[in-house]
Amino acid sequence: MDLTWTAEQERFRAEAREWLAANVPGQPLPSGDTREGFALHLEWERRLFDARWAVVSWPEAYGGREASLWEWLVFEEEYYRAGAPQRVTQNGIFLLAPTLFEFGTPAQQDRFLPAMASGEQTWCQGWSEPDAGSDLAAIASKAIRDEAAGGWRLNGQKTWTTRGAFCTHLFGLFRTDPEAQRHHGLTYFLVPLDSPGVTVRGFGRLDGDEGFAEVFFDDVLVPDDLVLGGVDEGWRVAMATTGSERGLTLRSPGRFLATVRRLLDLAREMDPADGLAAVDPALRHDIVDAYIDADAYQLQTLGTVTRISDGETVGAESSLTKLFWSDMDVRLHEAALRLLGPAAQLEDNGWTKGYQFALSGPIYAGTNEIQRNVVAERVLGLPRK
Amino acid sequence: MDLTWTAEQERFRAEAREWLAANVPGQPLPSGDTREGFALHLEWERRLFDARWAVVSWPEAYGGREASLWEWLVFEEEYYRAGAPQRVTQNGIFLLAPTLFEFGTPAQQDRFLPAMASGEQTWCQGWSEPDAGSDLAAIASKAIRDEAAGGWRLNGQKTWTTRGAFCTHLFGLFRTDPEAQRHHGLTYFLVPLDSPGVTVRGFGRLDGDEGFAEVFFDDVLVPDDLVLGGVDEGWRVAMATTGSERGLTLRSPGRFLATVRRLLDLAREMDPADGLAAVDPALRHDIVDAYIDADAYQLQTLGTVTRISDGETVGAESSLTKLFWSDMDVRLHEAALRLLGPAAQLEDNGWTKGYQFALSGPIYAGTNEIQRNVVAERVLGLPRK
Amino acid sequence: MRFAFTDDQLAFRDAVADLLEKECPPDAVRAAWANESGRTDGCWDALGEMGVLAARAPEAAGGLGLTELDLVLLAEATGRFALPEPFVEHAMVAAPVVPSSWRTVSAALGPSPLVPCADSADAVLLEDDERLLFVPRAALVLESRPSVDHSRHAAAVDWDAGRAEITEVGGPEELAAGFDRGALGTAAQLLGLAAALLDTTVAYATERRQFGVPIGSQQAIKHKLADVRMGLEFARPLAYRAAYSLTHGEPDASVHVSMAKARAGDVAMLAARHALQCHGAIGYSFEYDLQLWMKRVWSLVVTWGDGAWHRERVARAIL
Amino acid sequence: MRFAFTDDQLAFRDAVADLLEKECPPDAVRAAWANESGRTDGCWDALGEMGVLAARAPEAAGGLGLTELDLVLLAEATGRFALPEPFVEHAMVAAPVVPSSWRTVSAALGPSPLVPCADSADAVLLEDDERLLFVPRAALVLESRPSVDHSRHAAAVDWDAGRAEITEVGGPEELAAGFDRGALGTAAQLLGLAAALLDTTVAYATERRQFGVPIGSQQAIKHKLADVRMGLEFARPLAYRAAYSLTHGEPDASVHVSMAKARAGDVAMLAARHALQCHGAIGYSFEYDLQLWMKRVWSLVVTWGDGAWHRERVARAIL
Repeated sequence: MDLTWTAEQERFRAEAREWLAANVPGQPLPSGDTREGFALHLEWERRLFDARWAVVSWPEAYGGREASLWEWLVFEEEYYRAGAPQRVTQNGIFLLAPTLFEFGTPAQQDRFLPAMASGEQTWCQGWSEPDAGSDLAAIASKAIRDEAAGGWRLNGQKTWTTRGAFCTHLFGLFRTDPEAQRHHGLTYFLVPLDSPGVTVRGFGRLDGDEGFAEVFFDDVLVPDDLVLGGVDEGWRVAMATTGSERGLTLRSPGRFLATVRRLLDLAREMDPADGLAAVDPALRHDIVDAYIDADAYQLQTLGTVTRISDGETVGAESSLTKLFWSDMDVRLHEAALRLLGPAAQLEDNGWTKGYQFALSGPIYAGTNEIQRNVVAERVLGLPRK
Repeated sequence: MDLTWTAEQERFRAEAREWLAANVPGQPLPSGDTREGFALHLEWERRLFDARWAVVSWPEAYGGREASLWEWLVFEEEYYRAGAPQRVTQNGIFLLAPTLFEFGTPAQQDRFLPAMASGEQTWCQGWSEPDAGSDLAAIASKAIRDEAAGGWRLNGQKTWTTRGAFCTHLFGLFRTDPEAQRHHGLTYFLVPLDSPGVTVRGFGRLDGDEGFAEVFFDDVLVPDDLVLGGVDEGWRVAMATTGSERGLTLRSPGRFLATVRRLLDLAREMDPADGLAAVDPALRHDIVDAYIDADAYQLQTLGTVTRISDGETVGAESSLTKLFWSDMDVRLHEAALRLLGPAAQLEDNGWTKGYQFALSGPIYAGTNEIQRNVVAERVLGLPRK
Repeated sequence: MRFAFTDDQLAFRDAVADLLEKECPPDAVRAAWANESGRTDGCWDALGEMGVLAARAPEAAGGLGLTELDLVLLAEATGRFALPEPFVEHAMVAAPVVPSSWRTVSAALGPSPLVPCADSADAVLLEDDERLLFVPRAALVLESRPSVDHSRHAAAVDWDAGRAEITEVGGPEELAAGFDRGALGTAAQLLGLAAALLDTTVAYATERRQFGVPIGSQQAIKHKLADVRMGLEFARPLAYRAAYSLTHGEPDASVHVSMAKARAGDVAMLAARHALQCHGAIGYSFEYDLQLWMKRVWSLVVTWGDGAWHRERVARAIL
Repeated sequence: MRFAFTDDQLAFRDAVADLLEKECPPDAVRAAWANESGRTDGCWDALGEMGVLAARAPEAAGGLGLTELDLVLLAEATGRFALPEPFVEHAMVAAPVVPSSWRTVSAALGPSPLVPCADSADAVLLEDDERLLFVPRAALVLESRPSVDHSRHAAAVDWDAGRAEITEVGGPEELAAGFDRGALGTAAQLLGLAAALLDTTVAYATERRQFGVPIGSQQAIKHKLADVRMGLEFARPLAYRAAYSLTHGEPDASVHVSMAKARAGDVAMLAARHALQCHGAIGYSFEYDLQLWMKRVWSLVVTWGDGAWHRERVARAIL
């Protein structure tokens, strides 16, 4: 066991910290889940890309630094410590890209990865449908073969598509085999949202920002070269993405370490003058538990990255990670709101918006009820029925 | 709304308090779940009976005072406030008696009620079987008709029978219609445990006391006049008992108010000298919540008794009561153990035994998992499947 | 001993509930989110005509001479419909001490520095040096503090002490009583909000199907909602008892109010949390009404004293 | 950066686990409940022969010169088997500071006044005025304090200060380090106990049928056990990191130990609570082994500092 960073990793950290200190906007950008904010965030993404900080773990050919998972963790920690903007490109970079690297043709990789890294193309996820939420395998949107056109005709509706109203592309699952049930007969498509027949309607999330969208498909032609992985192979291909969504890539420890740092600052600043009570002794241990939570998550991640570096793979255990970070994120924000007392109701107290975002954690990427079933059945081996 | 007691009720309270002050043993009796302790508790029960405090709500003919539910609440509050011994007769008095009053023949009532009140006859409950725990309707013990003998032949096994090794009688459910399934074809029998063919083996509960028993039935003849309610009517008859078991009779608020009083004394006495820390600020609110819990339970009971006095009946809501008192009892003891710190591990700290008993609450009388299903389906109306 | 309301009390509650069902549907709450005042068009007048707003004022002063025992049920009803009006501040806190000629009076006392509906109130009850101050709008200095609940225009207030219109309407005792009425009314609203959140979620979980069955048939959903129902079952009596204690001037009345507010806040937060989780993404949508109720809970749970403040008040009384 | 144990460390752990599986089955624990010492017949000698008891002692002093990183895994294994021996006190606390010639040394330092296995120990490490005292049995004054765990003969101790055998074996630093080793070892045992409780309950819930299905197929059971598994997943790394910090003398080592002990206690209590509830009446039976593990948890969770004590130590460091 060695919990120290190498000199090279420390150099990498120093370089990242220096660049971020010099480039992170002094004023936080408006929410990336609004049209204006999204545009401003893309400018930031472009600066990240130009300095090769957008996709540190990718090959240099695609704008990355071929950074190891360790360096990626270091970068993420520095990124959040610097208070840098949310990554509005994350669904592409963290959810689609791993699948493209694993299943994409060289042509697909060359066509989409660099544009994704630069923010020129932005991707949203087309999984959920009105009747396929926690039950993802109930997907009903169809793709019908069009030999003449050399592709597929998409029909149906996706919804709760994050930032769908602002993105240029969608990756989604559609039923190519009408006979097949549930997980079978699905195919993974890459869809330009400017394709004829696509209609996108943005709608508000809990905090009112237009962060959700409904996407309607009316005979949308998608050529064969936009099928990712094999036809009818969609579920297997998609699960790779879901894995990384649940696993460490979407929620690096740095994010929560930064939240806890803000929580500690809040506790130390508590100022009775501002309508805030001094830290209630009964809340001291809430703060301690928040601190322990984020630290435990960081350590568990270090263990996982060690296993991955040893060539092991992360299976259903990724559900434990998703359960923990999503429940933790809610607890961290609840602790802050309890500290704030009367000010907890204010929109601009620095925590209310984050709390509302944290509340989505136990719902998306597989509800925590589903995740607990997965842990019970596939990690503990309890009987399905 | 009137939250005051009448002068008559106050007189009743004063009389009860005076008698208890004069008669409650100075030294707590040994556990009533041991053979010696049980015998000593029966002596106490006899004193209660002689002073007509054993069954205050019963008719005078059976040794009661025809006390109203209100007076019963007052008595229970005083009983626990006085630190009087546990009622080892409670399964008869609180579980069987209501059923006897409702379904028993005059002959059965005259034969069993006075002897039950005096403690001369002691009753245990024969519900659970090795394969019928939370799934009570899975009862397999059989009763086969014996015309010649004018009765029924019992065969099978009951288990987890509280104080079964010390009691003289058992009331239980047996399958009289071998064809019938689940809740159907069961009959409620009253069985003297000295009947030929009955074998009782006591065994230890969590705290090691011999509070449990297995009861084996080998062709035990039970004459027709020991059938309570109709043949094959057992489930309907038994549910009346289960109702009162879950509802207020088994757990009167006085019990928890007394526990909270002890908890507050503990908090005020905390003595660093004795290896106990002064009350940790982080634990202050645990004590407050314990205090609120017991008070809320008392108030909810007053509301229920008001409804009953108005002629309403308590249905599935009794599951809410069972859930609350059983979870609360665990919380109250956990709060005390947290206060005790290192001393929490001691057997003689005044709380460890109570904690172990409290842990049985969420299990017996229908596990709390079953109770939450009942609340969801029968109180909230959520779909069964 | 009788722990129940009178038929008259329940009938008045039902009448108010019927009015709110008509005048204050979810669309009215949503409209209040968008309009300038953050309030409804017709509800305040309708409640006024019904005598509700002055119900707690003595009959001599043009009120109905009702008590907290009557008002607690009305407050619960206003919570159930998420009524976006300063009902608690005006009808429960101000009515007994302010002439009913004042149309809208808000209030912020004790540990609750933010005034709701401040920008549309004609006057505000405030605390100054253990005294209860009545400050008409003209003398108010408002600093808007946007609440997560847009139908509740909160503001930090100061006042121009020189102004003659400012009158002292009570000393320490009236101040304490006014605060307790506000905390009780808010507790009751939280109970009504929790009940509405529970009912909405039970209905959704019954109709929404995933994996071929209603999600409400899954134990994970059933047990969450059973816990909310249990929380309500044992939080309501605390509020009703606190109303009784205030009405009869019981010495422990303030402690009873704190017990009620702490637990009403707990169950409302639990109801909001489980309601959102059981609804999933649809409940997370701004267009869906659930969020209106959740955000009201978030704002009320820390108004008129949060859980920690009220628990500490109980602790000082019992420890 | 590498957060994993070496193959040697894991192999040593497995060897100890194999030994305990043979020497310390549930019957051995149950026997310890009944016998005079509250300990096993053969385990202590077997562990001694294996070198485990002196593993933490320097090689010069006849030990194996191992570190907390090695010992934490062994302690976890002794917890999994509920080994009724003073392993933590002897092998982790005493071994580095007491000659290995002493057969059984117990200890009670800091906020943990009760000495385990006091009546069978040859000597005890105690705290006096910031110093670490070594007190042989002859100088001990024991007052037995029966623990809920009968295989853990606890006692309050005093000593005859006049006795010459009493030696000071360390100052404030050694005292603090000794306490941290004890808290870490106890945390590791709690993790082992929690894992054993979880495994036992998963097995039971898979085989026990009610309502025609295994009870383990019900979400109410699944989600409880998933929460225990999650608790373990994120409590273990805290203990392993604390072991690393002690081994390398990190400045935050004591805070890391407190984080580990607090969370190990939480997950062990959760595991015990859910294990009992999922077993139902059978788990509540004295004849069933579950209670042996539960009661060990109850005794260890408040030994070497309870959750509140360790959280407060963290609070002082970060706030």
